[in-house]
Amino acid sequence: MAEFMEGLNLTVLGVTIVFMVLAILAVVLYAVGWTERRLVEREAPAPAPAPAPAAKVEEKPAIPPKDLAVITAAILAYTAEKAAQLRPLPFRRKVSDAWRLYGVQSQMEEVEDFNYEMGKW
Amino acid sequence: MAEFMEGLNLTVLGVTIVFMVLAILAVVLYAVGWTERRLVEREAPAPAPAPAPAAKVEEKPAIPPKDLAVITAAILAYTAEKAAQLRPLPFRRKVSDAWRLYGVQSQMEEVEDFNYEMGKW
Amino acid sequence: MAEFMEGLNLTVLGVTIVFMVLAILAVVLYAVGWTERRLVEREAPAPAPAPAPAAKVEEKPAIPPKDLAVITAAILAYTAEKAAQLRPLPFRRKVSDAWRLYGVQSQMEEVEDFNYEMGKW
Amino acid sequence: MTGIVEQIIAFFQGMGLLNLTWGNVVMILVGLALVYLAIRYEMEPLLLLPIGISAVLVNIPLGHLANWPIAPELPEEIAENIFAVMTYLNQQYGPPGIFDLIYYTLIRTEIVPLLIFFGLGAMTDFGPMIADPKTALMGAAAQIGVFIAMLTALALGFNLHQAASIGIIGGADGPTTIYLTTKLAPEILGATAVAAYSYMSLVPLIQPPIIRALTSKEERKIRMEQLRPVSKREKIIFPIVSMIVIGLLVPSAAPLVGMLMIGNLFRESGVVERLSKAAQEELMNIVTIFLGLGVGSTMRAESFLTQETLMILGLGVVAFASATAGGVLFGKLMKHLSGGKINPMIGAAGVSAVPMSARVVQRMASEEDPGNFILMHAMGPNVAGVIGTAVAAGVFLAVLG
Amino acid sequence: MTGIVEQIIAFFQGMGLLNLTWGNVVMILVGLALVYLAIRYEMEPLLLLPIGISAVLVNIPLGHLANWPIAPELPEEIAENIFAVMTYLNQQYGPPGIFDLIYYTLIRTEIVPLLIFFGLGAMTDFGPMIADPKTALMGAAAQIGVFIAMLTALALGFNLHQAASIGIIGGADGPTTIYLTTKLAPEILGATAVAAYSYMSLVPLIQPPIIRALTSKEERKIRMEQLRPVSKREKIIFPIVSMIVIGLLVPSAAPLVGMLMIGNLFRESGVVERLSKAAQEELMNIVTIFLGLGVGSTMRAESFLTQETLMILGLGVVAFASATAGGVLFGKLMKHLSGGKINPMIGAAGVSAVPMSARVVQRMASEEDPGNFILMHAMGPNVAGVIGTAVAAGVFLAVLG
Amino acid sequence: MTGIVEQIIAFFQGMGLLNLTWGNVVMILVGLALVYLAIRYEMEPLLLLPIGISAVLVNIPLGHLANWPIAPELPEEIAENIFAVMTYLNQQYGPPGIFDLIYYTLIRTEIVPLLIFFGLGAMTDFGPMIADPKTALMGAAAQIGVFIAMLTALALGFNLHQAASIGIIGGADGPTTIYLTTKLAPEILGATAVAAYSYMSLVPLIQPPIIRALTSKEERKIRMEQLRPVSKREKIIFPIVSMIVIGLLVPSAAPLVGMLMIGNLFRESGVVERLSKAAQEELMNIVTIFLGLGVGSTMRAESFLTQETLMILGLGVVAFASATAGGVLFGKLMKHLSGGKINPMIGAAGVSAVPMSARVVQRMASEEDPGNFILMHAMGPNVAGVIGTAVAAGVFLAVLG
Ligand code: NA
Ligand code: NA
Ligand code: NA
Repeated sequence: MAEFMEGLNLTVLGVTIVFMVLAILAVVLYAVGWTERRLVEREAPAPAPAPAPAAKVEEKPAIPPKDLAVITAAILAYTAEKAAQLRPLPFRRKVSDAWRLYGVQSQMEEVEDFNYEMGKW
Repeated sequence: MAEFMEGLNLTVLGVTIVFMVLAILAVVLYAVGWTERRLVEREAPAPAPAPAPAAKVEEKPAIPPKDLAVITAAILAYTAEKAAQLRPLPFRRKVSDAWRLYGVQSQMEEVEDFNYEMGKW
Repeated sequence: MAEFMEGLNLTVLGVTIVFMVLAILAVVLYAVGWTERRLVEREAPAPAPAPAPAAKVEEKPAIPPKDLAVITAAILAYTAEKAAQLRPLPFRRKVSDAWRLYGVQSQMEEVEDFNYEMGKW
Repeated sequence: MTGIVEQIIAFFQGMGLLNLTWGNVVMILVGLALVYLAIRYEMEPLLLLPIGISAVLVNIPLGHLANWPIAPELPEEIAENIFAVMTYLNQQYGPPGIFDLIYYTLIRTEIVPLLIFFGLGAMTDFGPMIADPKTALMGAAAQIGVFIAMLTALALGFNLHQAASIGIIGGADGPTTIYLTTKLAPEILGATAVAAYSYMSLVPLIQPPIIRALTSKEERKIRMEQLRPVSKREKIIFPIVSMIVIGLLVPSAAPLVGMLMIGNLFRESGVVERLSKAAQEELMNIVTIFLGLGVGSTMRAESFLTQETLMILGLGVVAFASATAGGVLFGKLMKHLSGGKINPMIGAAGVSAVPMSARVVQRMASEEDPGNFILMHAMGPNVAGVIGTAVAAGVFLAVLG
Repeated sequence: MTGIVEQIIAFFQGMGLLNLTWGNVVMILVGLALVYLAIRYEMEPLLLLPIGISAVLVNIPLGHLANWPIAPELPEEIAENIFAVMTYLNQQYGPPGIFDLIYYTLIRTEIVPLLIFFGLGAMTDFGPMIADPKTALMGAAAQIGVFIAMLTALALGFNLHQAASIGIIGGADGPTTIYLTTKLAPEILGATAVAAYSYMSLVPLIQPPIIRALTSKEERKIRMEQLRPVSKREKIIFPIVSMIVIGLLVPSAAPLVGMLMIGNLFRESGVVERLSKAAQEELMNIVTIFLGLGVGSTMRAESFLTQETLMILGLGVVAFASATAGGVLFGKLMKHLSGGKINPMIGAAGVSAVPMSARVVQRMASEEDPGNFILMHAMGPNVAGVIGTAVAAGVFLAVLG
Repeated sequence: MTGIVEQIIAFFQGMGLLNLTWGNVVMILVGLALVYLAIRYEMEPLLLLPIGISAVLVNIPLGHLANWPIAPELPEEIAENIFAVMTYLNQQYGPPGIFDLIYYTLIRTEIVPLLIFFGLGAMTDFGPMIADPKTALMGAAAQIGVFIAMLTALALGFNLHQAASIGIIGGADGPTTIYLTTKLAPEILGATAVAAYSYMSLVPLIQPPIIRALTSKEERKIRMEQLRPVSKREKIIFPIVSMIVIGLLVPSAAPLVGMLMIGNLFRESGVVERLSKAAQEELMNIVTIFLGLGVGSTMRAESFLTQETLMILGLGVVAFASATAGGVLFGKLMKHLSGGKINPMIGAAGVSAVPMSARVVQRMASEEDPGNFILMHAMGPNVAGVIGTAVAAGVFLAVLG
């Protein structure tokens, strides 16, 4: 029972402190925010970073959505095809680091997808 | 000699244990595999994952191999050219983290490929 | 004062050693360089690595600069557009690992760029 | 031929199967259950998978992965001296297994929970709380659940140190729970950690009924104004100011809050990207592995299979539920004070479990009104709740530690 | 002016050149040879390069990189207490150099070999063994080489602890060799580790003549049926079941098998990708660096330059050759039992050295019949051999440890 | 109700604010100043940001992040025994905070500076020095600054150990400075580390006036011949040869030079890319975080806020300036000996601060003659300066250590 009373005291103390600390933090943040807006107002006439976005815009020429779709499709198809077609044969290519790590274990996928019908990787 | 006898005993024990353990493991794996096939059979009528691959197929429009080859070549050429052409001048660009690490060492390649004839990087 | 004298001695010793060590290192490097050039001369008649670069050249078909520019622009545009358009809605996609790490914190950018006017991400 | 007979006897005496207790069997099943939940339902898999599988492993008898007890009887003069403790345990219980080393050198010293807080800081954007600082108070209100759970635990007979560790589960911050429990009541570390992470992943089930019970349909429909943008400068100043303010007021929370804010400063400063990335990825991943393995290794039959563990799991629900209620009720108070501009549901996000509870709130708002977007407003209490729980832990440590 | 004279005397007395022994010179040359093999012939460079270069470095006299002996005389009451041992060594031999710290805190405690097994688990696909469990027996058969090499070592006069450590070289698993040698006979760690890694990279030279001698042309031509597909569920259950089964039967193998299987569970579960990646990459790379440097630092003239080392290197060949023979002969037995459906060569892959010995077998099959593809069938014994060697090490530890 | 009163009293006595000293306030401001410089002017942010923010954190009273003193009074019989020291400090000052653990286990043992040298080796291309070995001598000449600063420090009343640590700041190699100071004078570690990193980032301000004062317009215009290409074989042999030669001549420099060269061998060998990448990235990033936090945590009011610290910061300028002068004057000597073929400015790059001082030299050459490119020639002395400083540190350790 004594311990429960102690717990109650601790609760009073704890809730007070938690609220106090976060309230103080909130007040400090309001102060920081207020100062920031003052600073920004004072700095406002200098639109220095404006040209930078402008430059960025230049890098992005207008492309008709249709062409964009074609290019997108092409790249996706290319990537998909390449992943499927160009899988290197494990026997030809250089032993990878993973294969060599202590000569013990390996990425088994690399040797796993063997096509028994075609006799090929 | 006593130690060699002890070694022989250890061999008998060891070989027995190794075979026993791996045999038990094999039996357990057969049991797991058998259970798995029973489970799969029971789940079979529900072809839930079928639409998912279908969706994937949609993402991959048919592209004639010739176009694909052209696109491939273009992207490869682009990448190669870009790597060659767009190498940034060390003096202009922002000092990288690697350059700054303790102000002590650096990726020397970045400053190494200076063309003395042309006076340019 | 005794300590300062000791420091002077240490200076004499230190400067001597530093110069000596780096001088020896320089001499060794000259010797290594000299040996290397002897070795290269002896190996010179065997132009073994020549076909390798040739093979590489094959991989890089000639593309007219104009086409290259178009492709470059297309890829840049595609990347830029995709980054802008395809941003996944946080609600639909699978919770990422970062979101799940201890259920405590997260990459807040993922939920931050909500457009209040359009009611959309 | 005595040799081979003796060897076979020695070998079979050392066979784990013959030394397996019922406790071990149950613990192995508990571990497997955690693994199943982690894989099948993706319940906090980054923690529950390692915790579960190492619980399985340490309950295999004689496995030499964990030879030392979790809460050993120690001579009083060395009890506080981690180096002397390890030397003593090695003397008493033999060389450390890998899980002993992980537990005693990385978790018991608090290195791992603090490094995780460091990484979390580098992952967290405190922007929503900076934009609307009053939401920080809802992060405070949700801590009421911590204290209610503590009082309930006391009433059920736990001692004060254990009760505080159980209460902190309601903060829904795994590393804080581990940090505090390790300091105050290491004997229940496994139970509190499992409870914290399990309920965190159950937030989408626990919170909605409570929120619905405490709010009206009209309240849930309240739309809030768009948050103001926050400048980079404010985001840089925030971790510095928080660290100093909280450190000066509650120094016992300084390790947790300090590491969190150093990580956040790395993130927001923009000049140490490779360190910020390391804190979020390579260091974080490695530390997470050790945290999971280390915590799981504390789940031994002798200390975990007690009635207390079941009570702790029950108290975890109390903690999460009362934290949610505390947040929502305080949200209603703020609604009244603000003249109805604040949606009280966002108070529920004060329990942390970032960003899940904020998403729960958003989903409930969308259900009532598909055009109501309060996610970012809920992120304010959400991240504030992390700080609030760290402060509560600091208070416990200051008084009890 | 006595100062400068004294300083110069002190300096030259401390010059390594004047303290260089013949032993040091030879060891530096041995280290350089390993570096050369690693770079020129890419022989296991991830281990042999760090091992070689740190062997060079620790044999520079007075360099303060490794001040403590590898197998010191210790007062009996502290010999098993790693913390007391380090305090004692610091008292006796001065502060630790960086290689002493790596060796005593990371290798001697087995942290590094176990973390490597953890990473290996995350890298290994046990699918081929799950698909065809009977191949596991060939992984057992190859362990015969371990015991033959042990008996040969005993006959040559090594004691039982050393002989077991030498035998395990035949398992062709570097981390297992390091784990066992560190526990049983740390004084020969350098020699066994170097032998294990060197011969592993010589598998393509050692195995073919033995396989050819033990099999007929017809046997080498045997084609095998395609393996059945293995479901994700089976792959998830495998590490859990293996860990429990082996842990209960041979608890002394639990650390090795347990860490291996935790890593594998991380890999196959699919829900902790960032931890699995960390285990395979960032953690693995860092640990590999420390393993190489730590093992190399044990190659000191006084303990390495002995006749025993030469004998160990010779015994390594015996171990690899007899393991290959054991696997192939058991393969022939299985061929007969299966009515000719099994190509006996795949037994040779049971020596581990994953995946090199499986590739050797495939290449030999292709030579006889270009359309014969048995690589995946050889991967079964190949990964089973890792488990088999760990079990053998567990038996040694249970009886001798 | 005594309970709550007592608790409140206990809590407020533990409040950091009431225990704040003026020293703490000043140190917090110093820390914030470093953070500001790091973020606003990007002055060595990878180190100065962590150093600054942890200086803030450890000066919050009672925060339990750093409980142990940096340079404690120790019983003589344990002073050299790091394990006994940690046990003793735990007994005397209570359990370690996270910064104590970082400082005593990672920095005091020299693990962190040595691992950073390892990573630096993997990042450095010694090509320019190999192509033109005589530039190594300019890397030696710049070390004169080290000794001049040491003598000045002695004249100002520092003892020999401190003076050597202060002098080494002139070498412009952060890890070397930390390595040496930790061994010789840990009580001034914060000051020397901050001086080293701050002035490194001020190299573009400190060097130009000195170079201009010591060289004529004609000298600055001297063009140099293109460097010969360096083969892969030479680059592989270089780290091996350097390690052996320097290790045999100055064994006390072997840890620094050895780790640097192991890293470089990993890089140049081309066969251990994943280890080389790990050394440069994941390991490097993690170690850098701990270095910054650990060094910053030594900046406590009681030991940092002394007149000595101000003197050290002043001596740092002396060191950098005299090192620059030494390099340039030796460059002039080499110009005369070579018949005017060498641009004396490249001697200034011998102070290290790679690659900043080389870039300063290039910029000054371009100013006089836009077609004059001496950057790669300046890289020779630049990387040689790293070795030179390590050798100078080795001499200090051999005589004083
Ligand atoms: Na919380
Ligand atoms: Na094996
Ligand atoms: Na230098």
